[in-house]
Amino acid sequence: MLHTINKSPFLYRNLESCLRFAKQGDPIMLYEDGIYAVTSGSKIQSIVIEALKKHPIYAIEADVKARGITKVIEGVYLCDYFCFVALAEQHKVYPWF
Amino acid sequence: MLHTINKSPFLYRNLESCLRFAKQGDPIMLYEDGIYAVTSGSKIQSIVIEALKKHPIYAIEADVKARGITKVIEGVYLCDYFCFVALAEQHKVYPWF
Amino acid sequence: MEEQKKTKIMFVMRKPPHGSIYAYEGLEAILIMGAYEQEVSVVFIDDGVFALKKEQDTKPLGVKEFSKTFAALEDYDITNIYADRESLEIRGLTVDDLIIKPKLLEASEIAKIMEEQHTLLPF
Amino acid sequence: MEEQKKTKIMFVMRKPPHGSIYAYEGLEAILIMGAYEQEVSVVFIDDGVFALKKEQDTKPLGVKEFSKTFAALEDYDITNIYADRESLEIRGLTVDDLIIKPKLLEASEIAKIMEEQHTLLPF
Amino acid sequence: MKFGIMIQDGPYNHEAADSAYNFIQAALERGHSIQGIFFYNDGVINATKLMDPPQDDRNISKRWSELGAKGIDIIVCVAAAKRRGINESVLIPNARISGLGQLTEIAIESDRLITFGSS
Amino acid sequence: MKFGIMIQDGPYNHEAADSAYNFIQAALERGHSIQGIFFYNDGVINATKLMDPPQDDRNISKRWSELGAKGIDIIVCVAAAKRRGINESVLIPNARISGLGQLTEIAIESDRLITFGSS
Repeated sequence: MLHTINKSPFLYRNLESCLRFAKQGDPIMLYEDGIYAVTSGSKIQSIVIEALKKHPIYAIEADVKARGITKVIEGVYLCDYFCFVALAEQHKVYPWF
Repeated sequence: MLHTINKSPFLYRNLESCLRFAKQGDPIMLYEDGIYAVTSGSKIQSIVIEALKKHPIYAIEADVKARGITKVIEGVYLCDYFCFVALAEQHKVYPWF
Repeated sequence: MEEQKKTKIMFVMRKPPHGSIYAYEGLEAILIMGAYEQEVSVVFIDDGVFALKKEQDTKPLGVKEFSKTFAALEDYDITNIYADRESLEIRGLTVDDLIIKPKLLEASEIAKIMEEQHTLLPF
Repeated sequence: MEEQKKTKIMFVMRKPPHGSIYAYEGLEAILIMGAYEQEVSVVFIDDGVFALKKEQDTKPLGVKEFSKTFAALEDYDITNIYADRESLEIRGLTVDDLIIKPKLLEASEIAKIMEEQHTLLPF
Repeated sequence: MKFGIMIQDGPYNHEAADSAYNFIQAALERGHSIQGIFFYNDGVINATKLMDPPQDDRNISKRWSELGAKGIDIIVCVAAAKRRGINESVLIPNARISGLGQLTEIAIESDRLITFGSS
Repeated sequence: MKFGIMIQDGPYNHEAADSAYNFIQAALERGHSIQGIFFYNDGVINATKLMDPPQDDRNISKRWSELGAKGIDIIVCVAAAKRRGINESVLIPNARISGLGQLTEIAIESDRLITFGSS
């Protein structure tokens, strides 16, 4: 299953909920304000680094660039909507609003 | 200053933000989904009990009843909109959406 | 044969009632889909479990009370109703606090059932 | 005498840009109020600090880039611009990451300034 | 006391419009006046007269129109309204569309400006 | 592959309508078809033809209407629309108002139903 997250992890707890339900190996797609999770050096960085051990994590590059986030946690794949669609071809999708 | 909170503390971090900025003695008004913070026996109960040492905490009773929350943390005042208005007469108001 | 053709559709209820309309408009969608003779299931996780809280009295608020409609889902042949055990625990609730008795599951079990669905609808 | 009559209005920016319109429509309100010769101030707390992040490039997203407009607030006589030090720290940011140099304050200092306002506008 | 009200969220989808209404009713009953109600962000959707909720539910736009009929200034932000498809042709009676300057004036002339909204 | 799309949030206030549009464009370019776009909850506000954003900004309702002109079924939930003041008189061209049964059919007939929204 592909899990998608579009809310800031600093104001919402959706990322934590997602991680509680996501199965080992399930990909996670960060988009909209969800991409703030990739900010390197932040207080939630450790959660993301831990999550990367179990899940491939993607972030929509257009959303990352729009927000000026240049220091991205290593191991997160920046990608476009073609990649989002490709993942949705392979997986059911559940959005954690 | 009167701080108001209308979001569930289980999905949002607004209560934490509010408590970081609220001054000793500032009243806090819980309304809408913010009232879920008063649920006795929940995992966030300790945060509310700690907050009660520094702040009077109010919750709109109509919102509490609508949600069927019957076990309310001791020390929280259940009140109506007249009480909300009365507090707003005495204090500036900042809403933590 | 007939069974094979049914589509598995799961409503994932994560929002608490009354503060936003998602629980209510989600329920409206459940009721419609229930009439389509598909394999509809409902799972309550996170604040979604609050939608099943007993003793909701919305009269003072002046909005519709709809928790009892969840109790009627069986009449719509929607019998697969689940709730996340840990979501209840975090909120200081037990199944006795709920107007219906959903099947309590661990997150990993819910994840498995979600994976088996054709469609997941978030509310 | 004239000074006494000015109303203290503070915009409290807590939302990040682009995912929702609050930062943008908040800025539109700041610009209008700036023309009314009141004592307008702006404080960035929580995710609001992201609105000031350097190097925002919204072209690939196809939406308006407005962070640079915050740099123009001085032209509107809005010179009281603050940011919460801890909000930056939590997000791994320093003042060097921002397009302007707001005055960095502790939460307690911000609370004190909020208390002095006539009106607080949340965005 | 003079209260100003800003509403930043639409009707029904979130409770903000209900809370604001309950607050205003209580303020009026306590003898206060309402300097103005300003709809901003998605709040502008409160002001459409095309709203047609189920018979057994509250009609939120009617509530605002009725407050307007009592002489309370109901103002819809023009820029926010244009983005969301609200214009004079669908505006409830007893409300007006105007600019953010009106919010400024409410902020200055009210003793308190209270905001109801969401995120 | 056949994708169905549900949109639960209004235009401009949140990014959901933009993300959905970007996803749909990418899906079409990859050779997929779109079984239908269903507007629910505040999503119905996407379908008003009265939307009039600033000249230099995207027009979100036009995007949907253009997808409708290409033959994609654009459906607005009638019950959700009534609450928010959307009816035939303000509906964008190439869209239709219908019931939740249409969402059911999209859910059944699509290989994937993807939802974009907020909270």
